[in-house]
Amino acid sequence: QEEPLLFELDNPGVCGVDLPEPPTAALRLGKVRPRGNLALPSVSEPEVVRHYTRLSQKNFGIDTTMYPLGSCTMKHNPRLNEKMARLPGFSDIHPLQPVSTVQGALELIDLLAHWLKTLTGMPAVAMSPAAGAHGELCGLMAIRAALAARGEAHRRRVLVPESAHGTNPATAAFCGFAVDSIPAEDDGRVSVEAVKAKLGPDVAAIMLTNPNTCGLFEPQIREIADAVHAAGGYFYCDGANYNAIVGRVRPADLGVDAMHINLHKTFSTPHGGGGPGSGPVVLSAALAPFAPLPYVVHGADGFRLVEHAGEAEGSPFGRMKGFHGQMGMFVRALAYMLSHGADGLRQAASDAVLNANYVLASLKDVMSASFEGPCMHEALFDDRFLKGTGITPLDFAKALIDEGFHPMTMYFPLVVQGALLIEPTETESKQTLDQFIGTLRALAERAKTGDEEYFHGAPRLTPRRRLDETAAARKPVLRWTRPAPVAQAAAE
Amino acid sequence: QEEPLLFELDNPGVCGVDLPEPPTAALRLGKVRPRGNLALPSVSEPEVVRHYTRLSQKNFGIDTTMYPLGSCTMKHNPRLNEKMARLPGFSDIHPLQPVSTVQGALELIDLLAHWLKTLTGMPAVAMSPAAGAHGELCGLMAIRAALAARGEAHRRRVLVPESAHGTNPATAAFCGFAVDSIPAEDDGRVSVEAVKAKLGPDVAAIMLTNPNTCGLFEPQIREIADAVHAAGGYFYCDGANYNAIVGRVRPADLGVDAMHINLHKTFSTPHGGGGPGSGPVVLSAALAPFAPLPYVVHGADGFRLVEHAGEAEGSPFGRMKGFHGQMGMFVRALAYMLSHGADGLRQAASDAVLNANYVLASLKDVMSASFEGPCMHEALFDDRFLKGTGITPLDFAKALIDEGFHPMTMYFPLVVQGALLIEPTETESKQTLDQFIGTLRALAERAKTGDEEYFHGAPRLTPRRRLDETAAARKPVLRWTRPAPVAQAAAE
Amino acid sequence: MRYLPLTEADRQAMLARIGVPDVDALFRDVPAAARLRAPIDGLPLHMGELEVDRLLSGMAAKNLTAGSVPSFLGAGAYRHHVPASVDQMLLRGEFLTSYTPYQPEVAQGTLQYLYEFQTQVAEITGMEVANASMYDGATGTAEAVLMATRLTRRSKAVLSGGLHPHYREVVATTCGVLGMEIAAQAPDPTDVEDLLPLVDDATACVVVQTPSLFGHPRDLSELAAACHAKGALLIAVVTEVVSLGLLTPPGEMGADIVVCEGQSIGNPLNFGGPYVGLFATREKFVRQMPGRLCGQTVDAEGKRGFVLTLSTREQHIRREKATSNICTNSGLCALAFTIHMALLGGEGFARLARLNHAKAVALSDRLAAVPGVEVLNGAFFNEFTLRLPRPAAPVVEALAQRRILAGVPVSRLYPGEAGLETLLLVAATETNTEADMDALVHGLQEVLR
Amino acid sequence: MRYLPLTEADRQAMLARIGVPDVDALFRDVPAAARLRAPIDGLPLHMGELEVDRLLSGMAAKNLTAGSVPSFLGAGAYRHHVPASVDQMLLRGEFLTSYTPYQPEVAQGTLQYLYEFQTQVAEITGMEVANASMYDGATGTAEAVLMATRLTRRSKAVLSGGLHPHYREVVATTCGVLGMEIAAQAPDPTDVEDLLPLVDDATACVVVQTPSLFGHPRDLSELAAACHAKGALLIAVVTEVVSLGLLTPPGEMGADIVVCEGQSIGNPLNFGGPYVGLFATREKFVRQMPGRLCGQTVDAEGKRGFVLTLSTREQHIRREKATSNICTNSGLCALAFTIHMALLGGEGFARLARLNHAKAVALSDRLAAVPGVEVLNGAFFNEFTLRLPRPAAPVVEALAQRRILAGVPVSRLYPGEAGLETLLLVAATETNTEADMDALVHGLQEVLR
Repeated sequence: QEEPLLFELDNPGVCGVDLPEPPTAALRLGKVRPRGNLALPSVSEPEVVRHYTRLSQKNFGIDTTMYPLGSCTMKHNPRLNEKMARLPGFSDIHPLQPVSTVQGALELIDLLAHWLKTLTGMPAVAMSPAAGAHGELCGLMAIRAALAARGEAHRRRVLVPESAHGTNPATAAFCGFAVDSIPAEDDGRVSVEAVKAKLGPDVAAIMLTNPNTCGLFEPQIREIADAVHAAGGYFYCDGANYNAIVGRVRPADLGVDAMHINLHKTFSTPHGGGGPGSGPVVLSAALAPFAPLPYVVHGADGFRLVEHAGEAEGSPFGRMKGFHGQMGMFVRALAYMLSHGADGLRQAASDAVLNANYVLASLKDVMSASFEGPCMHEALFDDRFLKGTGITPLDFAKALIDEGFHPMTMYFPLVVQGALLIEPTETESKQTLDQFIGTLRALAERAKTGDEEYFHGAPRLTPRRRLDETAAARKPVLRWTRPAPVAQAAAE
Repeated sequence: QEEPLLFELDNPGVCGVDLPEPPTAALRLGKVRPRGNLALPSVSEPEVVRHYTRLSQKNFGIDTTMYPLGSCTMKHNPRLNEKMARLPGFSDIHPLQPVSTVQGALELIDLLAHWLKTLTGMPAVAMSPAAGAHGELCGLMAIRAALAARGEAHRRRVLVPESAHGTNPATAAFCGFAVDSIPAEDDGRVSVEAVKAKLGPDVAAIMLTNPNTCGLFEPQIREIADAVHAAGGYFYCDGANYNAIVGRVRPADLGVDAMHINLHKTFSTPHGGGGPGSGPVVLSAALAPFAPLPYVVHGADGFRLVEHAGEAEGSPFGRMKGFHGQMGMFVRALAYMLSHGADGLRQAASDAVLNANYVLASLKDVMSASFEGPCMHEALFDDRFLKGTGITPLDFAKALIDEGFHPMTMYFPLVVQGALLIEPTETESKQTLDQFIGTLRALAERAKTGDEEYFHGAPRLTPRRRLDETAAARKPVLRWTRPAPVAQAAAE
Repeated sequence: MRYLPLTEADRQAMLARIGVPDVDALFRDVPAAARLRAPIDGLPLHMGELEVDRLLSGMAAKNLTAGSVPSFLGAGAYRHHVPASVDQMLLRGEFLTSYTPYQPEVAQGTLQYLYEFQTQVAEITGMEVANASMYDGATGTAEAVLMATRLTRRSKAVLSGGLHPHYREVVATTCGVLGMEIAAQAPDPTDVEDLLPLVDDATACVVVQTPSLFGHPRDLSELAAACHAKGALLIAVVTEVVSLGLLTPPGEMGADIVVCEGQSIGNPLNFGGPYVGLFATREKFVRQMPGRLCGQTVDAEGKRGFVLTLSTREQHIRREKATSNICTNSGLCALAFTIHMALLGGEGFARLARLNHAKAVALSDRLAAVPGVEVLNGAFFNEFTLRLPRPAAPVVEALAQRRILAGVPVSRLYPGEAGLETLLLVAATETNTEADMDALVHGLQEVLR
Repeated sequence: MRYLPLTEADRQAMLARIGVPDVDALFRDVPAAARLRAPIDGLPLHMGELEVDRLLSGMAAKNLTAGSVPSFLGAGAYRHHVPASVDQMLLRGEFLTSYTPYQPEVAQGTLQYLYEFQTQVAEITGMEVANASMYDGATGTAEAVLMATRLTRRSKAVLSGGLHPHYREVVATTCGVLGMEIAAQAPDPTDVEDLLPLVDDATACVVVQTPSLFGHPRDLSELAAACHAKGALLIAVVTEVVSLGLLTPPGEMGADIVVCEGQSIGNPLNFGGPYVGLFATREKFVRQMPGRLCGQTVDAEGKRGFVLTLSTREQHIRREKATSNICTNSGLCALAFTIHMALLGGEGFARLARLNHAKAVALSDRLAAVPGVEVLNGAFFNEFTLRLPRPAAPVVEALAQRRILAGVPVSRLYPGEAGLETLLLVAATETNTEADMDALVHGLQEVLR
């Protein structure tokens, strides 16, 4: 059955909630008139529940299948974390309640901060960023503030490798920096020489992803950090791929000055079809004084929130969002961390890397691996194995859908031609990996036999076949509008 | 993707729970040895969640589609009720806590009993039966006890119309009565004459469903009740179809002595793929003294549980199950009742009947309606419209599946040849009913064109096509057993 | 009315198609004298979600939740930790809002989990086959006795004095009406009863609970042999199913039918219901088994699939000749059981059982040291019986006032029975902490002082 | 480790295929000096679910939940009743555990609800188009200012003194680094500010909140005309989205961009996050809009379907030339919003708004009668400002000790500002009962006595 749009279920006169009739009293709205029309559809509760249940069935999720999207860390989302986040003691407290009434909430934030600092070896963490890109912004703002405090506000150039996530250059620009690209080496790494060639008195920072988006650990990272520091710049590490190294390396030991941590990737708060996330940023001693407001401190009489610059010890660069950060995500991430413990987090990272290497080793004879292994938590392939078949990486990835798997990431990182980036995560079993590998091997063989039609036509088993994205962008239809009424039958 | 059996996911060494290692102390098990093997599969939490998520996707439910199973009252199950039942104050209390610590629970049972008694007009209700059939047993046991108290234990015959649910004769037999069938009239009703013809000094009771399983209100019900009473018997009413008349008729006003109420049908506690249900039984003054243990009473110092015959005022016939009844279902049913209120319950019954009549009126020209309308909350058709097509009611119903609807009930009631019993319930919208009607009309037309192959082959879009029930029964395989190990490869 | 999708306009259009002026006309078969003209008096009108939530939450708040205090209640219902994922799976609409899987093509999800459930139940009980669930352990026990009478064509049932009195009463109520002889033994707190002499040629079955109501694990081997020698069946009852993770299962000790209360796995206390009865037996007895059975088969394309089977035992086919009248059972509770058991697996289930036993061992040692308190059990699983120096019920009440749920006084189950009034059943599970035990020990010391 | 499906045997087999002796070998690119040989010190080892539950529940129990006491807090976060079905739908794994819908064939569920969400947001704000959500209202406001600078190529933003100071600070932080001039007005508790004179030829935008922080509904028509006359844009900010059920929407008063905090619909208080920013504008501005957009299209068979569109605005395509760096947004909170709004419909949303207003009217009248208390607002929606006879913060603290959450002292937001310290923001919603209001009135009387 096709599922109509909510608006097509409109049946004026029904309502999915029962609210008491408000007492009739004069409105006190001042000069603002009460609004007139409000064209939202009227739908009963049973229909609403069915509508969203059916919509959900058109999605893949981790709960339904392996979801090996590179760079996205689609791991199991434990329901315990959902239960904890919904405890009224966390979900039903107002951000501006007297702090005496929310000591448990502040304690939780403080404990989560302790875990993040201990795992990364960093002395400080800014908790309020709402997502990874927001964390990047936080890091660059702290760098900007630190540079200004040093009287070096003229440093406006930020080095970003070509292989970086799009958020890196976007954030740097968003923050008023000039972006300068560092080319990738043939082996997928950034070399210290390439970085040094770009360093200069106007360099504010380097933004480096590690493990990088090719799924590789940057072996020269310490040297790069030293070179950047020697040149007076800061080292911002994109922590999107932190899942590979939790408990195995402390970013502090790599010379990192700031790194955001995607709680929704590394620590398994659910992606939810596009968020919410949470992107706390760990900071070095050099950047710590510039951490944004608000933050939690532990005083003699309990926990306290520093919400205003006047109360702060350092020189906070400002406020990044309303209130105090993504509390709901904090609870989930802490539940995840406590469940794993120091041992489990290390094991999870190890298994994530092992799973990726297993995929790489099991496929490199039929698909073209972009780099020699070992990789970290992602296995990167490119489209050389499809050469001459007429089949694109997109075609190949879409064919996975009909086999019941979510596609891998395609065409990213940009430094590899026709990239296919596979991140299995540690929560896939060997049995599932073997099925996935077997499926990919069969598809690769099929591609090589030249069954172009099959791949171009994929997927076939989904509620919708391939969608016309070009048409969507050319003449955007971004909202439903009521169709013009059909003319009354002429017979009348 | 096919979903394997849980046992096929076994990977010894993983575990879906983390439990601390118990301290090693000597076991105190007496003469019983610790058990040896425990061949349950080892599966991690992510795999377990995915397994059950995928299994669920192979089901239809009310949440996913209209589920017009006659006699089953598949109405919307509000999530509010689920939330209420999970309040720790209801879900996390032990049945044998001191009653001083569970006053709210007893208050809830008492309030639900008040609603049931008020709606039915009956003076008493036995709350502990766990389901409809269990309620029937309760009613017949009360009747048995009442007869014994009258010194008429010799009354061993129970009259049951042919159209009754199978539970009626089964229960009567289970309770030691002899079952005597009453034939149905051509108009689908039971006539007072037919009943009178069967009455005699050995008749204990009549079990009558009203509205009956043909979807009709028994117009002579009051006369039948009077005749049975005059003959010294009791009137047990099967309340499975109570949804049609809540708030429009009080069973007490029809002469009923006992009637079970399927909370999971009429009051929307979820069916859950086969239960749990709850089947409280309302009782007339004649039967009330024999109500089973335990029950709640309201004393001077709060609510109290009468759990033992010695404490009871009447002559309870005994205990029907462990503890006090289906508390979790009570909470859900009461939440449903409070949400509807007296006005909403009446409206729900009216809409249920309206919906069924709408279906009947909209299909009777293409499908053969078994009886003239109006019907109550179910529309009954038979297979005359399929005559000569080679298509059975089963084929016809299975074809509905590919159109996204759950089949209606087939071949029940037995008094109609090739019955197709449709119960839309009040929570289906006119829009959905119109789609359903349109689909059935199209199928009926198609059947008449003689497209036998199409119907025999249905369903085609389900995870499984038609299943071989005969083979299953002939050589039952009721559990998984580990397959014999495959012989080691000869090459070794 | 948020649950009702019809508008007045819809209703009028529908009535027009039906050809009646109003809904009342559809109720014309109802005797005029019985027709209600308006909503029933004495009940409130419809309420919004917020109002209902507030009202019911208010009632819930009047109860002392077991999880909020040290709690040691058992006697057939146990507080265990249920993983959060279990309930989330239950709440999936495809499980929650589906019916009994009579249409297997659109119910393979339900059918496959029932098949897996049956396999788990058979495995943990040590039996060959299990059904798809009963209402609870007590009603399952009565069904087992009836099944034994059908199989043996005898009508006497011997009930151990260690059988939970609710079970005993349900057997008596259910089987009594059929004229069976129920030889129920006196309560047996010290595990001294000898059932062997009671097994004779008229005996259909002997029903023994293990661990018994008083906590004593029972070795059934000898009794099973005695039963079989006389042509009787041995029915084993387990009210704490976690015990099967540690104790030799009844099936391995010769039981013919094993009935368990399955609540402990996957299901909250729920003030006594809904729970889930597990019912397992030997393959040769399967056609006399009550309740639903799910079986493996193939579909039209030869693929493995599952269906309800052997329905000729059931009421909807067999009517008055059915093995039972049961129809609705405990599907969703069985799902909770099977998911929790899937998470545990063999290793987790065994560890859970050992953990429960270890907690009980520690608690019993501590309570035995309280002056005036005697532990009656030399052996137990996670529950044992204390003899207090005075009646247990008031002691329990006094402790409840101190927000400690100390256990179940035997007098709650056997009121007025001399010799039992000082007895207290105390259970410990993995949910009990050291602090809980401290609280009980100190509370008991104070109250008994 | 319940979340990890690999066994040691699996690991060995996998390492063998990879051809390395151990996992450490896979980390060979890590500088030797930085390699950790064992789990990090100072953190506990893994815990079971029960232990984690206990630990976190303990922390949760230390907080005074708003729902357990009379609560009147607002100032940008509001406690409303969210129907139970909303959360149950969010918890469906297909929604919860899916990623951003870049693969539309397997994400039509997410895409369709985003399309519906965009339509709802456009409708309630009175705008033509809306995006698929921002982090929250405050970050959305900063993005709106940046968008205005792109559209006007000007760099001055005028911020009303009625704008929530968090929003003001986020704008200052975010736009400050780009060298924008932020003309933030002084707090305006009595609704006297006149922004018209501040709009000049350098002005990119004027940002006005309605109702203002202090509760005053703002008629924007005149200001919008003034902005447009000078080539500036008017950005309207709504922190209590329920107000749009009653008040003329900003779009009808001439706003060019409307940003709302959407938390009130569908989302709990969550101690401040996650929330959901709504962002709507005119169709002609859409290519300068930040954030994701879902658009309608057709599939290969011509069927209607949905995709993310206009991605060339976004960072993953456009990199440093993107309209924003935003990537992850608030998908699940947007889902909560859209489901709750679907349940309400137009009629329910309007009624909810009227109910909120009526509660606030009743409360303001009662509080105005408390000796020494002055209500500053002649007009308001569901929140208003009180002037107390002494500093508000200690009064609020004293009431919190009596388990009443009285409101937000303005000094919490503007500490140390003379003239503001006696002000208290008080909000009423449909969740407040008469008894709640009694408690506040009496509590306040006592504390002020």
